[in-house]
Amino acid sequence: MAVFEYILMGFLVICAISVSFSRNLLNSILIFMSYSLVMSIIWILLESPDLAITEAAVGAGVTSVLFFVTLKKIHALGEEDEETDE
Amino acid sequence: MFGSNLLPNLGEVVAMILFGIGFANLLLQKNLIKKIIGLNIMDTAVYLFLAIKGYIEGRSAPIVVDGVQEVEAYINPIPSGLVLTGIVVSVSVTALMLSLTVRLYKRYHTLDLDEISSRLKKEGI
Amino acid sequence: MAFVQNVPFFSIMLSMFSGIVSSILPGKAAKRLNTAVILVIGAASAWLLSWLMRTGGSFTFMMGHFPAPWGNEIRAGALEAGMALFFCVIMLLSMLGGRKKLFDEVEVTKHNIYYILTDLLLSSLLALVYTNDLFTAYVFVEINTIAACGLIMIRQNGRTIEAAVRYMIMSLLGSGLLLMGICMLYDLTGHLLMSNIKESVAAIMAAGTYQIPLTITIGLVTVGLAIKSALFPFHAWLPDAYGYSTVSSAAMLSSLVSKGYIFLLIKIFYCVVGFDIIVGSKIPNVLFLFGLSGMIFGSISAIWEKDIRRMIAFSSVAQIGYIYMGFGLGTTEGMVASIFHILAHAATKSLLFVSAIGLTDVSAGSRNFFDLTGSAYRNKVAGVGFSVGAMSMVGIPLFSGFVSKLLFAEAAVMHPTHKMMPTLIVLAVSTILNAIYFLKTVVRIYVPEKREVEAEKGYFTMKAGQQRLYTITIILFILINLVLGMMSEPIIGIIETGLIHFI
Amino acid sequence: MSRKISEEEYKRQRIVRMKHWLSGEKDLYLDNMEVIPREEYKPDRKQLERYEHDLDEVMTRTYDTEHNRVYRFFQRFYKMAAVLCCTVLVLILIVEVSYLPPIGSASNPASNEVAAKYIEDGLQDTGAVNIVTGMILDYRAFDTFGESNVLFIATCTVLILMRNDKKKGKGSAEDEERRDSFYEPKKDVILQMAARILVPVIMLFGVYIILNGHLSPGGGFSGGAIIGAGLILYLNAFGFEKTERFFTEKTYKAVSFGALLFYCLAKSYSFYTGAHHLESGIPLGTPGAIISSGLILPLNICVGLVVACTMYAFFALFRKGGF
Repeated sequence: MAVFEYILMGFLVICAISVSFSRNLLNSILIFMSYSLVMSIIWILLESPDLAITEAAVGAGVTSVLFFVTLKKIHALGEEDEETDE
Repeated sequence: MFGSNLLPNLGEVVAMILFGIGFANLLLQKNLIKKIIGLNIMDTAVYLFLAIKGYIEGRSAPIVVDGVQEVEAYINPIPSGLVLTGIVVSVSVTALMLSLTVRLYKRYHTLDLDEISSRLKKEGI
Repeated sequence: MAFVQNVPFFSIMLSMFSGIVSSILPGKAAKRLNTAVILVIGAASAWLLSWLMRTGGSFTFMMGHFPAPWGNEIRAGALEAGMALFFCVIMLLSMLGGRKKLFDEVEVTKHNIYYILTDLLLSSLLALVYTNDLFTAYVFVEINTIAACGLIMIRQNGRTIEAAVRYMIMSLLGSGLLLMGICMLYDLTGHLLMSNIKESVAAIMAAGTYQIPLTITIGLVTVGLAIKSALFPFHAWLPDAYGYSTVSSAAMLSSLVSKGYIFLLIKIFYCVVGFDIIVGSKIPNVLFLFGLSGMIFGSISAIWEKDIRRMIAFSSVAQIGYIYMGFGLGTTEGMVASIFHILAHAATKSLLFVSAIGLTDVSAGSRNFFDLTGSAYRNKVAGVGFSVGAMSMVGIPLFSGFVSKLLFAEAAVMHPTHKMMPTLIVLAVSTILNAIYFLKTVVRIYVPEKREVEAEKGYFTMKAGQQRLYTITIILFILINLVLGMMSEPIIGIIETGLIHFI
Repeated sequence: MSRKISEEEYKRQRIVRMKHWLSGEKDLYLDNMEVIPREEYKPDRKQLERYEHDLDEVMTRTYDTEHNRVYRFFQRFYKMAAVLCCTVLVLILIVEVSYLPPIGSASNPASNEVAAKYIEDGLQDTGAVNIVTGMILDYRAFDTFGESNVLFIATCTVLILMRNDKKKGKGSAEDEERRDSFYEPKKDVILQMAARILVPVIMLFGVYIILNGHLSPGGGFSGGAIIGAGLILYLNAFGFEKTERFFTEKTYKAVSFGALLFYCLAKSYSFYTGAHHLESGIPLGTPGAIISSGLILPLNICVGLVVACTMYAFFALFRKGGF
């Protein structure tokens, strides 16, 4: 495997560790997004373009958007008061 | 203790370390959203492991070009198929976990699972 | 190819089909469809079972146009067909027994989703039972997990959602380990189909290469499935999930979902790795230890519990400990005892959950142990059902629990090495602990409560005629228990022949 | 008139008493048995109350997390044990990896006759140029069918959690409006301009990937996710009012139901004919053409539709609990 792949893999590990230790939730989600993008590059290097497309669309796209919406919803909920059932 | 293939399998070692980080995040993080990110890291680590397994030096992606159909031309297609299936599963699970998080937050205004359960025990429903 | 051989394929596809169709049906129609589908699949499985018992042996069924190592495949033998039939019966009865409660506890607009979840749960259980392919097993394990999570949190209060989150986290840890194990098995053998993997594993063991990674891989798969089926140290999510979900869900979760995983583990032991290699790898010893500690710990926690449904849930932890202890013995007798205990526990635990809900209903909805005083007089059917279930769990003769305990004891006595004494001692201790908390509850519900107190607390009496469906369900559950307890010979025969065809 | 036994005798029969007992008309045990007198109950009650009080006390003291030293010790212990477990797990896995066959070499056990058959005969068997697509939608179609069911069931569970069913409650209309406007995006010119240019391109790209799933990388799932992402961008830029014109819950239900039903029926047919060694009678077409490879193209479209709808549905449900 090329040196480039090892560099990317090192980047993956750094991303994973910094997700765990970052204090800001938004930052961790952004780091996770870049983790997904790097992962999809690695998959292209590993000759699996199907996976790369899917990971780029899903991991970096839809999943991150879902995380953002959750975060927004949670912050929004912090401002207004709801949920009264049961 | 270690086998003979530790150095050639360095990519897989990275996948295992990622798996461990994800596992630890899922198990130990107090914050639910970080737990979910840990889950995703763990899943992608397994997929990375699989994709590396399918890779064979010097061969190209399994898409038939110019009618060449020799085994020597393409990498192993099975891991790619398995990973495609796996990614769908992890997206579904992520969406489910996130919606559970939103509901819990709506009710308890915290993302800390331990705090929620200790509060529940105090209530003692 | 006989027409009856289509049954496994047909039942999996039919339950999925009904799940998809239910998404556009209103709640009532979905309910009818669900009942009809479970009945049809149960009847078909019974047919398949009788055919397989007549002809003997097992068969494989190609899913697609391509034969074994290339396409998917499902496999059916006597044990699989019997399990499918049993799962259908228990699911039908659990749904019937909890139907009234379901209408109270789940929003009307979400009824049809409940039936979608049960349909897909059934299909995933059937696929787990019949599948002959490890990756298919993984996909259906995930369906099973998500469906179970839906069943827990469909009754929406804080407790159930918290329980669902805990359940999901533990399950996902288990799935991660399981998937890792499957990938490594694929890497070592190059196959995903169970029979092919078995050949390769035998070759690997003969050649002596890759022995260390193979052992670790088996360990990963076993630990993953053990986490998912709530073996003792991983049971933290279980009491809340079983204790606060709606009653049908609790009955199905305890008797079906965890049993599906355990059945898959048995299949992996026999069809993927080979039982001799498993015994040689010392993994059963670990399972044995955890099983024993689960038996004791689950029972002790149940004694401390004063919420009746959480008590039953903790009893589940103990019973799952029994099953894993049977695995841990590492003999065929132990395996037969475990499989019989799967049946006995499923039949009894769903009966207990369904009858407990009858008792709490007439006690103003209170689940507190002390408020249940005299509830067996207020709802006699539920009282009888609970007593039968309790006696079965304790191991009184005539009921199913007795037979499985007898089998466990026999297996322990016939065990060649030093596992006999610990098994017998823990079996005895755990039986006494079971007796303490179950018989205590039975005595409590049969102690008469003063009329004035009942009136003051808003208790009421439920007659058998007012709850006809519930009564029929309880009677059927009791009948199943008696059948398992008194006619155990043919059932054990089916299990033994099924295990022989596994190999 | 012609009774053989008197009514008294009849009532005393066991079966009649059983019937009465079951229907709860007369409580044999309460009415006919000696009941313990009332006085003896009182101390029992008091004891009970004291017991419960003590239990509550114990519970509050136990779960008083701030002052309970044992609890905190246990928590720290648990954390240490968990970290230790994870480290040991990683170590074990690395040890295992070091024994696995080396990566990148062609002589691994994984590249055996199964992979060879997919590569050598895949084009003729399935008609798909992209071997991975041919594999997941034809050779191992059962897995993929299970996978779309995972998506379906996940949407159901998200629906349970997030759907707002209280819309028709009185007095909630105003509240609803407030909440809706709260979640609606503000009119953002930059976003709208960008969306106007990007959304058609994204959509077109998604459709391209779905339709070419059997010819080039990608397929139903990735294309569907891209279309879903495009829909989400459109929604973010222009708000729910615009999307509701063409995408409501009814559309979602119809599309995903139709696609899944077609998938289920088509695959059942193919499994059935396959198992009975019948010809499926679906022409494979010329490899390389758009309309080729039998069922794969329609199935890709189905998967794409389901995935696109699901992704959009997740987003919409998260945003406002509806479509």
